[in-house]
Amino acid sequence: MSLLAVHDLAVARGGIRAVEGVSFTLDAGEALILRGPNGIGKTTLLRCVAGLQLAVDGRIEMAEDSVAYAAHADGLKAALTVTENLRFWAQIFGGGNVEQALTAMDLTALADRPAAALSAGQKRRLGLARLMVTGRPLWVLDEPTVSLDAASVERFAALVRAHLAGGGAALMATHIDLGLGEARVLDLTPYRARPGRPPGRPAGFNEAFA
Amino acid sequence: MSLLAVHDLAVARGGIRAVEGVSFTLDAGEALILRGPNGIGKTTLLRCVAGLQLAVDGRIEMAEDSVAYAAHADGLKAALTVTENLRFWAQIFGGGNVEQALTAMDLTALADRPAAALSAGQKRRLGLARLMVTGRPLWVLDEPTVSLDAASVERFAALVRAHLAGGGAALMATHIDLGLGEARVLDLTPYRARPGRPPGRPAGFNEAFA
Amino acid sequence: MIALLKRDLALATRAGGGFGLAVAFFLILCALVPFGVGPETSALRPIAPGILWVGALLSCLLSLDRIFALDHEDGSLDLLATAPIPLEAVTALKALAHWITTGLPLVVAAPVFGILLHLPGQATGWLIVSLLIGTPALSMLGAFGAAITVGLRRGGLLLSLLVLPLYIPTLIFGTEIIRRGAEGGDPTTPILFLAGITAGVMALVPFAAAAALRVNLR
Amino acid sequence: MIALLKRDLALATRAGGGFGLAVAFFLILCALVPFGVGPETSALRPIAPGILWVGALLSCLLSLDRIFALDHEDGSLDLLATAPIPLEAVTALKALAHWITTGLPLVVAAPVFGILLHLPGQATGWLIVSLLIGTPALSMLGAFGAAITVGLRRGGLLLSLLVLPLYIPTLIFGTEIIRRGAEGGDPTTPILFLAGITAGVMALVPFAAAAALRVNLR
Amino acid sequence: MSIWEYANPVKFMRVSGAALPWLAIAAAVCTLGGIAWGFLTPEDYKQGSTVKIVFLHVPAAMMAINIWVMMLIASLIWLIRRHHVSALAAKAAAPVGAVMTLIALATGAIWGQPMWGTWWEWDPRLTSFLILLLFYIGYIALWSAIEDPDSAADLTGVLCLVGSVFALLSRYAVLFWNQGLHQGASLSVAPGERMSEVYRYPLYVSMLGFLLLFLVLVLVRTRTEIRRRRLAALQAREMRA
Amino acid sequence: MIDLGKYAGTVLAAYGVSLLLLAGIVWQSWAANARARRELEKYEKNG
Ligand code: HEM
Ligand SMILES: Nc1ncnc2c1ncn2[C@@H]1O[C@H](COP(=O)(O)OP(=O)(O)OP(=O)(O)O)[C@@H](O)[C@H]1O
Ligand SMILES: Nc1ncnc2c1ncn2[C@@H]1O[C@H](COP(=O)(O)OP(=O)(O)OP(=O)(O)O)[C@@H](O)[C@H]1O
Ligand SMILES: [Mg+2]
Ligand SMILES: [Mg+2]
Repeated sequence: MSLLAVHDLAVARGGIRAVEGVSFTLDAGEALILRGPNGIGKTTLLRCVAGLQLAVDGRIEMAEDSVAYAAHADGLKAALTVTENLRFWAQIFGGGNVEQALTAMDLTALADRPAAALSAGQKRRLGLARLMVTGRPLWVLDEPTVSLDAASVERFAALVRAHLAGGGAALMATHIDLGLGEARVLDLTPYRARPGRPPGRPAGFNEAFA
Repeated sequence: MSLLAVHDLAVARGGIRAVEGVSFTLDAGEALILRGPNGIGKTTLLRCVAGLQLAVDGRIEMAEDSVAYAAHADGLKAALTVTENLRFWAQIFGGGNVEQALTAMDLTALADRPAAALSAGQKRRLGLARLMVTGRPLWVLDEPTVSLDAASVERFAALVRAHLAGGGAALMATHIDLGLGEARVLDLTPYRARPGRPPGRPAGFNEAFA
Repeated sequence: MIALLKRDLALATRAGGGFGLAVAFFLILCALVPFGVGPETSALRPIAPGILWVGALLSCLLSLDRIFALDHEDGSLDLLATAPIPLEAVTALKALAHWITTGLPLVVAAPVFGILLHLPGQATGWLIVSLLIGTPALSMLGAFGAAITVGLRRGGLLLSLLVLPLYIPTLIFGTEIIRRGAEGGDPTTPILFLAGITAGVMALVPFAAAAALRVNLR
Repeated sequence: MIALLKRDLALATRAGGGFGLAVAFFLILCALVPFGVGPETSALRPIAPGILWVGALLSCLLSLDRIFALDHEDGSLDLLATAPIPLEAVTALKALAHWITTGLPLVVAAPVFGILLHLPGQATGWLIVSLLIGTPALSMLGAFGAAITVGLRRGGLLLSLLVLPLYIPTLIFGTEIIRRGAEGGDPTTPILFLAGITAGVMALVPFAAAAALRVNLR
Repeated sequence: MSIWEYANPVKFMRVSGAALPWLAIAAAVCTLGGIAWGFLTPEDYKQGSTVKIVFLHVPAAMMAINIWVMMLIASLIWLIRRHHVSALAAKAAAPVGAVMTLIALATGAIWGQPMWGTWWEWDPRLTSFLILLLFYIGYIALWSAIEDPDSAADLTGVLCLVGSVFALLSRYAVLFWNQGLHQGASLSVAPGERMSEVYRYPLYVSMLGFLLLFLVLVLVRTRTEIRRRRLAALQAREMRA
Repeated sequence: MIDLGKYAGTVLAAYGVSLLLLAGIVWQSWAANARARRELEKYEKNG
């Protein structure tokens, strides 16, 4: 059964199409890594899949409320402690075991620290722990290992593997090696949108008047 | 003649020493690259040299007003055009040929564009062009090639070489290869500050009460 | 849902959350006006209800930009938008949290500051009533303005500019309640109007605010 | 030096620079007060000078956070601090630019808005004089407050709280000039006091502001 | 052919470009003619020569309201049908509407000085106009503050919608507010039927003139916006390539 | 010249202010349009 099916997708940023004609499916237990040069549109595509912006063209098929999204900004509140931050997101997404997530990302020792006192890498780990408490099957991750050191990257890979083994799936954009050999890779470079006025509805002002 | 001499320097960030005991000199025509893991204190050290914060210990010897500093934030105003941005900094630093800087960084075609309409790489090039118009001999650069593509990195290396040939010097922090083979490299890892109360004046509240 | 409200309240009362700043600003405003218009009771008494209402309005205003901007900057808003709570509920809850941390303290403080402005005693009750009915509308309209300007850096002044005209009906009926009440008249009509505005605002504005947020998120 | 002033003026008047927003806010404030205190000339006339001054003060206040924060965010402030201009001159110049883009328009607009509040004709001249002498102090004190709060995210309300008490002497003497002048009295004394305050502020506050900036930069 | 076709920028540019010269001539003739004719009308027995102000005041007041309505309609078209030109037309209309409001306020204030003995009175009608001006200012400020044109169009559209509701609400609130003070003693202006034909015809011409002038200005300003958008779009595309 | 009676100042001020405002918006619209056309043509010519 496929958790996510993308058909002929075109996404736009700043009123101009970034990539178009992207199609892929993602089944339970699979991971897909998006690659491509800076500015090709990886982030934009992920935000479309997460439902944060609308696709210009094409279809995204998936069950409702199946996506957990994580980007550079971790959505952490500096004034709240690690546990409080995590518990909040667990409650919002309805469920998820906070203790287990803390253990998995080796944050138990820091549980009562305010998030303000974490280093960049620790913050990132907390942001990944948040994914576990959402209880969502499809993880959409934008450069998940930024500012992680080598040990934490391995821990992250293990986390993703466990998620896949549990019937989840992951869609990730990254520039570096995640240590997930089994993941499929999709290079977006060939899908770069062709300049010129495309047929159909313009993606925004910039396309409407170009 | 040495443009910059650093003796037994200790710098602090967030009230805690980051690195200590750092010494080096930088002569005209030389480039020095600082390396080290995230959070070791490269940025902090560079800001000390630029005079933006005080050293906790040790000495920095150099001529007054000899530093041009450039960090992640380029100090560009989105509402001003490329030329206006550059001319402003030229006037503030008293001199510097704007046209020449534009040509050197291949920005002539974009001279009348507002900086808001530049791509990340073009912005970065404008930020480097700013260095030229300062007319300062010592360039202090914090990760100067972030978001530059390969061609622009080469152009940057050429720019630095020209600056060195003209009797200047450059102190840079970076994680990646700049293509400046002749530059000396200083790894800061061995200078990580030892925890525990150091002798002498504490660097801040956090150290005073540790 | 309750978790969101609880978090916002916790954040407001922790260090750096700015709880109480609005009341302090209100106090300063009430203290400034006598310096401006003169200290005589005869000068202050007639304008006291108006000044208190305008002061409450401005204090409310200055804390608006925090409603969504902080969550936008640290990415929480993206995550909330993908959470199984409708964005309309998020805006309404955040407006509620703003009201509890800003509007309610203002209601409590207003009678005290009324003394500074020689507000007549029989007007105090009506002041509280009018503020209690009116301030929720202020928070909700403010949340709308905050949602529109969330993407702008340093949009505080623009936010004020957009929101203040929307506050006019609330202000008019609010002070009218006090004036009629203090004169011994019957303030039922303005009370009904004010309550109607507040109810309408609570029912409809969350949709507009959520729409604005969605635009700003994409 | 001139280059910095010119750049700040250019930035303020370009798109997104917010030029004119302060005047618009001032207009809204002047329009709101009658809704609060009632439309009668007899109610408005005596409080007009005070309201105009408090309004000018608040309009000035809300544009303060732009003085340094934008330059801080995009790194310009770091670069200015390493430039061969003393930071004291930078703060003074930025306060001057703020005054030209905010204080001066307020001075020009105040007499017009005075009409709305039924400011007596013979008071108009004194209103202009008092604002002209007083507003530079508002900008300079505001720059000090902005320098202190430059590192804080969404510090607008705190900035207001810090700065408003500093504005009290200016406000007192400013309105006193108008009151005495309108009553046909001799406003020389408050004019001298106000000018003295402004001169003192211009001479000393840049140093305090520059010191605060240096702390926030490191 | 449906009217929606004109929302296509290319077609809009062509049609408006062809129509503009004629419209401009008509607008100039009617506006200047109406104003001049009005200026030459005889004095009113009661208001003296100040009656001549009506030929500026009334058309401006009328247009001030109508332009806001037009902006509301254009915003709705944008929000529902996503026609880019109509969003730009709403943007283009706002400054014209603000100027019309200013003219109505200024002429009214100047007129009020001899008639009522005061420059400004918090009369419901005048107050409503002041509030309308505030809404225009907010709308214009929001457009100029947002850089991304797509977001700006959506957000100003929403603001226009909400603002319209509150402008209406404010009007009722203001009526309540001031009549609550002095019962019935409103300073209402002269009723229309008292106006004799000497004044009526120049007024009609002037009203038509203001309407045409508005049309010309909106077309010109929309064309300006389209050109700016096109330039920005071409630059953005070049940057992306 | 027509006689405006004792309200001459009033009437002239009203006409003056209105015409000034109208001229202002007309001029601004025209100038902005001319400028936009110039810039677009310059860009399209330079490729
Ligand atoms: C700032 C002040 C004023 C404003 C904002 C204002 C606004 C308006 C408005 C909105 C209209 C209605 C136009 C329409 O619906 O067709 C109007 C009409 C009119 N106003 Fe004023 N007005 C002001 C002051 C005055 C003054 C002081 C006078 C003269 C004493 C005056 C005399 C008139 C007349 C004679 C009409 C035409 C009424 C008709 O035949 O419909 N207005 N004004
Ligand atoms: N706010 C914006 N306005 C206009 N264009 C934008 C904006 N943000 C991004 N873009 C452009 O949209 C395109 C796609 O950006 P996106 O962030 O999706 O790229 P990306 O593949 O994630 O890049 P990176 O590897 O740097 O993360 C880029 O060309 C970028 O320049
Ligand atoms: N605002 C702050 N408050 C407290 N500590 C901070 C703050 N900013 C940085 N630090 C800490 O100071 C130390 C030095 O930081 P610095 O930015 O100099 O590192 P760096 O070597 O430049 O790292 P990078 O390679 O990521 O740029 C780090 O351990 C960091 O966690
Ligand atoms: Mg990205
Ligand atoms: Mg660094």
